[in-house]
Amino acid sequence: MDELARAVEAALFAAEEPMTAEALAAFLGDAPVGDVREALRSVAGDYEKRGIHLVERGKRWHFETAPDLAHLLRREKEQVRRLSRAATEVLAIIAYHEPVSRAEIESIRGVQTSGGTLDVLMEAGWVKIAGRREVPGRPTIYATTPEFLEHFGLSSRRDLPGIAELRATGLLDPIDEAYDELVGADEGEAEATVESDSGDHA
Amino acid sequence: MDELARAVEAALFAAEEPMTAEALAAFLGDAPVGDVREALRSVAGDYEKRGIHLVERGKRWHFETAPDLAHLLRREKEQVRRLSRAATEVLAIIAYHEPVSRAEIESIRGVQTSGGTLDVLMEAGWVKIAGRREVPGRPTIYATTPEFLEHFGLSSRRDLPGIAELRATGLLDPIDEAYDELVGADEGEAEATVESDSGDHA
Amino acid sequence: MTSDGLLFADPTGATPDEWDEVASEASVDENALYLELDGWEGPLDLLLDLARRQKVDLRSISILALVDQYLDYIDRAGALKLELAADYLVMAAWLAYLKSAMLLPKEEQEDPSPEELALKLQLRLQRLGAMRDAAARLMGGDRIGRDVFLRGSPEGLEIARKNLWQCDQFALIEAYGRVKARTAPAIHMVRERPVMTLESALDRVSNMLGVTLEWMELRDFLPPHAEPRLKRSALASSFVAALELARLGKAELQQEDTFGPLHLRRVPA
Repeated sequence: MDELARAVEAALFAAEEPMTAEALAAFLGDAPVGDVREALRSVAGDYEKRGIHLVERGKRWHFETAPDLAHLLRREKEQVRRLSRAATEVLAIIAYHEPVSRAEIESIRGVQTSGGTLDVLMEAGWVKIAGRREVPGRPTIYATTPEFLEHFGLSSRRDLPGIAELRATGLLDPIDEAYDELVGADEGEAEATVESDSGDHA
Repeated sequence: MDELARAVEAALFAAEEPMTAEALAAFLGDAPVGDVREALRSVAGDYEKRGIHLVERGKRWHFETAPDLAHLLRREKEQVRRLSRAATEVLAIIAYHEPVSRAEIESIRGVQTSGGTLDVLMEAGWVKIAGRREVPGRPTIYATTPEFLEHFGLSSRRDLPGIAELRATGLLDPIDEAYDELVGADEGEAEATVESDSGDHA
Repeated sequence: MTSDGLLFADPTGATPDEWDEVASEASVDENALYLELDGWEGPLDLLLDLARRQKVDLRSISILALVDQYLDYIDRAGALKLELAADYLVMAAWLAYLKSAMLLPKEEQEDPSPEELALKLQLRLQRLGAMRDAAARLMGGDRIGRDVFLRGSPEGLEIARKNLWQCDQFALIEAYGRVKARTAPAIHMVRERPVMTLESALDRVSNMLGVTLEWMELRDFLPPHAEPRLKRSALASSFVAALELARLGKAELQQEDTFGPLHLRRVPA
């Protein structure tokens, strides 16, 4: 086992927060980032079958216990916050649509979202304000954080369950766009789904 | 890697305190203590050459980073910093007048000296506390160190130029020149400017 | 549409997953229905669940049948004298309108057409359904603190900063020179200079004011051929003298604009 790999392993093991390859390289006396990345991958490989895994979440690396051992460790350490159903949905909408405004979240859910729900998600550190949308009213927009990826065991947003299919089937597009496409693209099919015919679609 | 070893590894990793083999056995659903001990030894063997070690201290087991990597986990970064103007003045006063108390330094400088300035000089290793003056209040007195002479390339304090030499080298000139200029040059305007702070001319 | 969540569940504490049983035709225990303010939210939610109970793809769902079910549900709930949130009724009214529009002959339809509204409703239900599935899958992942655990007590990484102070001999000696120069005794000299005292200004101004009742500019009171430095002093003293006379009620002051000429005249006794 080479020295850089040992150093990377020890540093991540002792670290209180997940670290990027860049932060590790800087910490380890400006080691080349490429070498650090290689060391990370090699160490992660060593741990693949062990009780501890080295994982990458949103470009940051950390050690965690193997998921299949959850039943052994869970008893004493159930510390995960129970999210209300509303908070769960809002979180999913932000993750799959980010950056997204509160009005957009509400339009998908069909109900007003209480400010408390967003507060809970921000307090948990999973959602952050990502600026304002440059449209009239300049609404605040929200996005997920690296901690969100960490907590839910996702390497990146591409790992969100089913996001590729949702995108491919247009289910992440705004309704008006989807509607125009549906009506413009294939009138026949659109009619079939709504039971009666109309030529009035503008 | 057998399941008990994986479980032992994960449990110790997630534990907040070192655990005995007995405690581990109980935690892992009453596994035979002998098996747990064996698993501990086998896991410890796996880590022998890695950046993390599994060690037993007083019958309790825990993970720690490899001792030879300790220097990596508590790194010292040296930062080159220039001494501030105030600190340089205080240092010069100590060098010329040592041993000297803070009150004396202030009376020579004509301004108050913050405690931080003396701390900086002591951190740099150039100034040390040289006892107390046997006067009422017993103030702390300060003196320079051998490192001071070394850093400034002086073989002894006698190498410091005296007042006469300072004047000869022009280091005391500015105020005299400024004064002559003010008095001689412009009788009409002199009254307006002669009172301004002459310290700025140095 | 509504700011408060609504939960229709049975009093034994049914979870949202048991909703089907509560609302489905077969197993409704009507007396068990009640409202609770958490978990379940607006009408879109309810519509989505009704749609799902048809066990068909949302894309081929019959909006008409869905509307019927919703209205039926609200009817029954109304019969139970439930205090339904206004939004449920707003949605019910809207759906009733949509239903009637869909049943009308085409030529009497308005814009936007009921088909358009129905299709958009369907698209919304699909999107909400997709997000609800995604949320469930997200929550089912390996979550830290539930499925995977971080190190119990990490030592932490520490970077101790150490300052390496720099200074050179010249800077040191120069600093001492600076201190010495700064604290060397300074000699202040005040030379004699021509001044007009306040007393003389007061005499002069009040005497000159006595001659006329006209407004006079302050500058007219100054000695005409004085050297510049005496003039400055005289101006200052005369100004103060003018203020003093005004205070005593012997003169009036007037200034048209800021920094403009200052005028004064005598106040007749």
